[in-house]
Amino acid sequence: MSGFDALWQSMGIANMEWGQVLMMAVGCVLIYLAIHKKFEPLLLLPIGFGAILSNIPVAEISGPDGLLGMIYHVGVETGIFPLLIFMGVGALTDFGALIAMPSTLLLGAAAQFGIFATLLGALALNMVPGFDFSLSDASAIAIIGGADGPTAIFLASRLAPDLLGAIAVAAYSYMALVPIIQPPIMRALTTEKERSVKMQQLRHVSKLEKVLFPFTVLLLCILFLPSAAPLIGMLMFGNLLRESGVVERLSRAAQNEIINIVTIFLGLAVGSKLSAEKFLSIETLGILGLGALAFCIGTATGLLMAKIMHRVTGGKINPLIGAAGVSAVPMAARVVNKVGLESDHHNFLLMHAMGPNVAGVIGSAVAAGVLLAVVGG
Amino acid sequence: MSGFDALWQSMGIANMEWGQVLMMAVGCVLIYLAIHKKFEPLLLLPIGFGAILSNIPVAEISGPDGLLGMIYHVGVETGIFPLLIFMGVGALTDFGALIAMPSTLLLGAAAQFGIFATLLGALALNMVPGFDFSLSDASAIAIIGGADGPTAIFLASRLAPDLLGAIAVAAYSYMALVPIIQPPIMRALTTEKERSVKMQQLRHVSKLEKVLFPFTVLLLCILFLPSAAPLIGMLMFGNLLRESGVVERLSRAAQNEIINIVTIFLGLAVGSKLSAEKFLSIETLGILGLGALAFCIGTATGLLMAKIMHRVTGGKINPLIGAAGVSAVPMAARVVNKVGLESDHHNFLLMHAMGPNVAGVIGSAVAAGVLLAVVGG
Amino acid sequence: MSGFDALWQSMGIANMEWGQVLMMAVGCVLIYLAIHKKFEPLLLLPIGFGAILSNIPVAEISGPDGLLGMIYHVGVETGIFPLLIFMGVGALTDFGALIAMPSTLLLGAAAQFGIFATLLGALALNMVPGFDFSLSDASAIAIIGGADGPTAIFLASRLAPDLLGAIAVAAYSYMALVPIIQPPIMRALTTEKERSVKMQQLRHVSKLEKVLFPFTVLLLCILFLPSAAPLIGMLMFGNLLRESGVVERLSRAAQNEIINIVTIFLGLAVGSKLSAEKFLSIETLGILGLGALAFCIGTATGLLMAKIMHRVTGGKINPLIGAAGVSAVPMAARVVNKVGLESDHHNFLLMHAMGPNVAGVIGSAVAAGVLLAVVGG
Amino acid sequence: MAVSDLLLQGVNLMLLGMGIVFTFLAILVVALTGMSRLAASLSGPETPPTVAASDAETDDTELIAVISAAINRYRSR
Amino acid sequence: MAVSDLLLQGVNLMLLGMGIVFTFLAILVVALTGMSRLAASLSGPETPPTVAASDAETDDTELIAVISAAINRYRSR
Amino acid sequence: MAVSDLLLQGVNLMLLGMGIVFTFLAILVVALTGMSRLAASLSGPETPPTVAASDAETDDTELIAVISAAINRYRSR
Ligand code: NA
Ligand code: NA
Ligand code: NA
Repeated sequence: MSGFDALWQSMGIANMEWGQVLMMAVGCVLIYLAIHKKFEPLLLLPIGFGAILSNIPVAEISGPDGLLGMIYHVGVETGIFPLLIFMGVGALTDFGALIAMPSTLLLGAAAQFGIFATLLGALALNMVPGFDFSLSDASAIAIIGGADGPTAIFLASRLAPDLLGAIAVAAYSYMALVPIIQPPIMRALTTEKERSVKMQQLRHVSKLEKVLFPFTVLLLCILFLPSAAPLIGMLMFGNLLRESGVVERLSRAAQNEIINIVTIFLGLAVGSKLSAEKFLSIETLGILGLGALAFCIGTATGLLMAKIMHRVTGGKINPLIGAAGVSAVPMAARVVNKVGLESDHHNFLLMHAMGPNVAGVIGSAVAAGVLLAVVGG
Repeated sequence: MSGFDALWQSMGIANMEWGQVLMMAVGCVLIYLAIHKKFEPLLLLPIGFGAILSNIPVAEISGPDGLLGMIYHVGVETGIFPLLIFMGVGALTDFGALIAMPSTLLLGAAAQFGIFATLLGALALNMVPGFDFSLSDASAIAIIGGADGPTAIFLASRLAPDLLGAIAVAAYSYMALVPIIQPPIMRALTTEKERSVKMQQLRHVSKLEKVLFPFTVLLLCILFLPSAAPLIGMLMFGNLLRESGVVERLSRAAQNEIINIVTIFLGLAVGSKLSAEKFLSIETLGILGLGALAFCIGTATGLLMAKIMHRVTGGKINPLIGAAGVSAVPMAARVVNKVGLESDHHNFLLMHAMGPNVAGVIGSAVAAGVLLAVVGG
Repeated sequence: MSGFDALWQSMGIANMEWGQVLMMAVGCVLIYLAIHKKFEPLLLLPIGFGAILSNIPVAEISGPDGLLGMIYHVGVETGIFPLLIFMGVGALTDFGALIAMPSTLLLGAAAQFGIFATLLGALALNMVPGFDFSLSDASAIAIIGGADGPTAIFLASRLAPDLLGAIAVAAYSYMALVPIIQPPIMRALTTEKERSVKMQQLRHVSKLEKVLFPFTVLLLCILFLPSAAPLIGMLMFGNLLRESGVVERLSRAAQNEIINIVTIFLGLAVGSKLSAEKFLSIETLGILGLGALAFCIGTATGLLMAKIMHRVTGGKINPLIGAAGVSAVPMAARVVNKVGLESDHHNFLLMHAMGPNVAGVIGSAVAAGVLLAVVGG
Repeated sequence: MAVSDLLLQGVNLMLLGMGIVFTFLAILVVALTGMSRLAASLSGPETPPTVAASDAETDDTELIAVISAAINRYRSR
Repeated sequence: MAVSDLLLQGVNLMLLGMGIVFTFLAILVVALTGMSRLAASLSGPETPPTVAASDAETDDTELIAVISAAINRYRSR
Repeated sequence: MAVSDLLLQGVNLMLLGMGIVFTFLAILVVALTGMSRLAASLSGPETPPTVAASDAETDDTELIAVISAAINRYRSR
């Protein structure tokens, strides 16, 4: 009876390949980390589930006619999903701490050195047999050091779609690992005395400043780096929805409905890129290693710049806040606060760390713009 | 003056066909049932309105450039809408009762006999002149017996798009009619004594079990029936969003925003398939008759299986809960509860009926997978 | 080093054109009006920001692969976004005042004379050198007089996509200016005694009437003007979701999630049509002038019809409510109330003005249908 | 096309358009009046459902009143 | 295709289909039972998380109870 | 392309990239400082709107305080 035969041929166990089994295991690990360790669950849980679904034999869920394949095509290939997430991030972010203390932008800038050092590292890895990263690949990998998920996905979808799965997983994993990666570096590069520095309370920021802020950032972006305009434009649009005070409905939609819906779809779509042939390669190991490197270097250069500012300002800046420059909002700022409290139980650095923290978001979007302009042009 | 002439030619009364008038009347009846009789209003109201809109002469709203035509093309032809609904159903469903008493899955299995008996019935109808159902058509019709709207729409969109309108209308109508269709069958097939059986309280189900549940179901689906993976995968993804406890935002989005928005569009799109030439045919009558048959048979086989379990367990199972195996969540479980209360005013069977009820959802998704694998392959 | 050169070439200042700078300034003005003057901020803020984004040199955000270009293509070219907004407007609108006093429909009809007078005005402008409006262009411009944003965008996207940006900006700007444009005309055309007329309290409207209302309107639309069926159909569908009382979930989705999300995207997409070559032309000045004319004429003819009704009914109608016939819901009704209170501090006309106000929405949708049928056919 | 031709077309369209808009809405006046009568005759005394509906509304306003009152009481302490 | 052929196919499909549905769900019964045992052994005593969860639920019901009580009190004045 | 060539490109890109990131954000420091001054001069004393804004916030916190207090009172009975 041909029905039986067709059915057996249509079963998963008859078609399962080793790589698929392994990738499903990877998906399960991501979900485990998301649920049990609370590693960026909003993204890693859908990514992990997407990895499982897309590796089911026969079903072709990540194929061109499969659900995840179609979602990827519509939302990630076009760049729409990361941009909408950026709009939501803008609507959720209060840039007040940055406006009150614009000099913290320099910390956000310094921390982006993690990106460019990693770029060099990725290219140097080509000397190891088995690695063959182009300049595009290396740029997409480097952006992991930006510690900003949607930026990484946006850039990877443009410069190295094949590596997108590994890059997104690395970016979100290390963002979740910030509380483990950063403190040792912070303690190693700062003295107890530096860590105990109390900072002056931030000045009040007026509503008008908050409304003018998105325009100021966007203006510079337009003048000097239009390749970053989609990212920074949507970030600032979301922030204007928030700060304008006249479009409460739209601000809520950007902060909730849109970002939640898009997060589900973005996660599933990224997961659909976790196929065995793309992910189970030596290159993924390289990407994971480089990603860790990127975070460490970014943290270190952020701290070093903060130490310089500490000197220049005659000790007004607590160097710890430099570590928040990698972005990973708001995790990195919380880590700064926690490490600061270890040295002085009454020293709350959270608000001061929010400045470099959100500066890091702008910094990595700028870095992404540079990479797009030079490499993607 | 040509304007006048063009205008007259563009008027509805100048172009109205009988079939369109009748189909608009069908739409009005569906809306009447939805509003006045509360027949599955969430779907039947948009379906009915879609039927009216798509039968307006000249306007071509269900044409390739019309609103409903585009929505159908994007959301139903691709299968995306039913799958998103399934995700939402998963996020809304507590499978605790099933986990506490897995044996009720057998009731969900038995009730699917309604599907396959109807398949045979549809093929047998070909002996009546005027009917010409292919194996695909018969399979799509049979799934009405699954008593699960999105599954029916998903399968029909794949196997028999021409019959989709009639199948969806039949599926949702009979789901609404469950409180009328089922009780007589339940009373006929059970004795007063059986109906009075009190069941043991369900054991407590731990959070870990609820988290592992989606993976268990998905694993079996992957191994044995990957053709059901899109349906079961999205159902289990939604359920994991719910039970993981770490992605409250996404769970809410799946349970509210996404399912509500998609329901509006799905209903309108299904309604756009209610055209006179497709719907006003003898085949629709056949489909409606077969659908009723499917529900009756499914109810009966569910009850019979429950009677077997009643015997095997030495009377611990109240056979009424077998009727809930057809799914139609949560209506069928409520009917069980109500009929049970007729025999004993203190016998609340609702929770016990929820087990077979949600088992029926899985059961009909499995049946859909079989039909897709064998017929749609 | 070619990197530097490529980078300079990729900078905004190296590629900026005058027209783009001016259009960004226009965008800023729109945002200023939205935030500071509260001019229809829900639309004008996204439109203004869209104008800025789409005029950024190099970035091509409104190009076929840019975010705004894709949103425009999917949502505005197809007509989907305005229709979904109409569904939301229907779900947000209580037509009770109109049902209680159907004769106010005549006020909504009279006020549409603003549309057709403007049509003639636009054609007459062709006598001025530099203007070259086709009948399609003139029709799309004329609909500004309908004082209804989504209707204007829908019609313009069908009849004159090149003018869409200017038409949408004019429509929403004048809707925001209603409190400034209308009162002088209202005072000029009515006597103090007329303005002091107290109207009888509106009768109670039953739930059944509210449910039958959408069908009544849709029926006439089907019979006589199917070209208006998409607009009126979606408006009435939204209203039925609201009034049916059985689909609370869907009604909420139409009133909130869908309309909010679509408004953001619609605004950005409309803004993407504000390019220098299209907007910075003498034709835009003409459109702005004609739009103001349209509002004034519509207000005047609404008032005059109300004066006739005042006479015919023996003074029962306060002629002021005729001004609300232009729609611009609910702004125009509030203006009527305010001007009425100037003459008599205890005369609240708000509810009586809501009748002609919502009648104006139906009236302009009907006018749009006529224009589509005759011009767009 | 000459402007005069266009204007002629425009005048035609204006007459036609206003004619249709007026006719349409005038018929709608009649139709709505009929609809209201039909509704009244269908629901007969009809008070019960209405009362139920307004009951629900009262509840709503009452809830708001309760909350406002609670807040005011709290503040006035 | 002749109706009899179709019917034969249908019977085959019915047997196959019910067979698979039953087998699948029967295996699932076994799998779920195993899963529950696994869960029980993994979490050991496991009471604490459950308690926490039900705590949260209690809070929720309590909140509703508080609000209802507040409203009732207000009304009964 | 030889790895050494790639690395050379990489070094160039690194210098260029960090240069631009730093320059961009340094200009932004200046621009934001200027923007804040502009804002201060535009709004003059500027206290009134701020007060209004914080008023709204107070209301919000007050509401939460009211509700918490109500719940506490209810529980403590
Ligand atoms: Na960053
Ligand atoms: Na079922
Ligand atoms: Na109007």
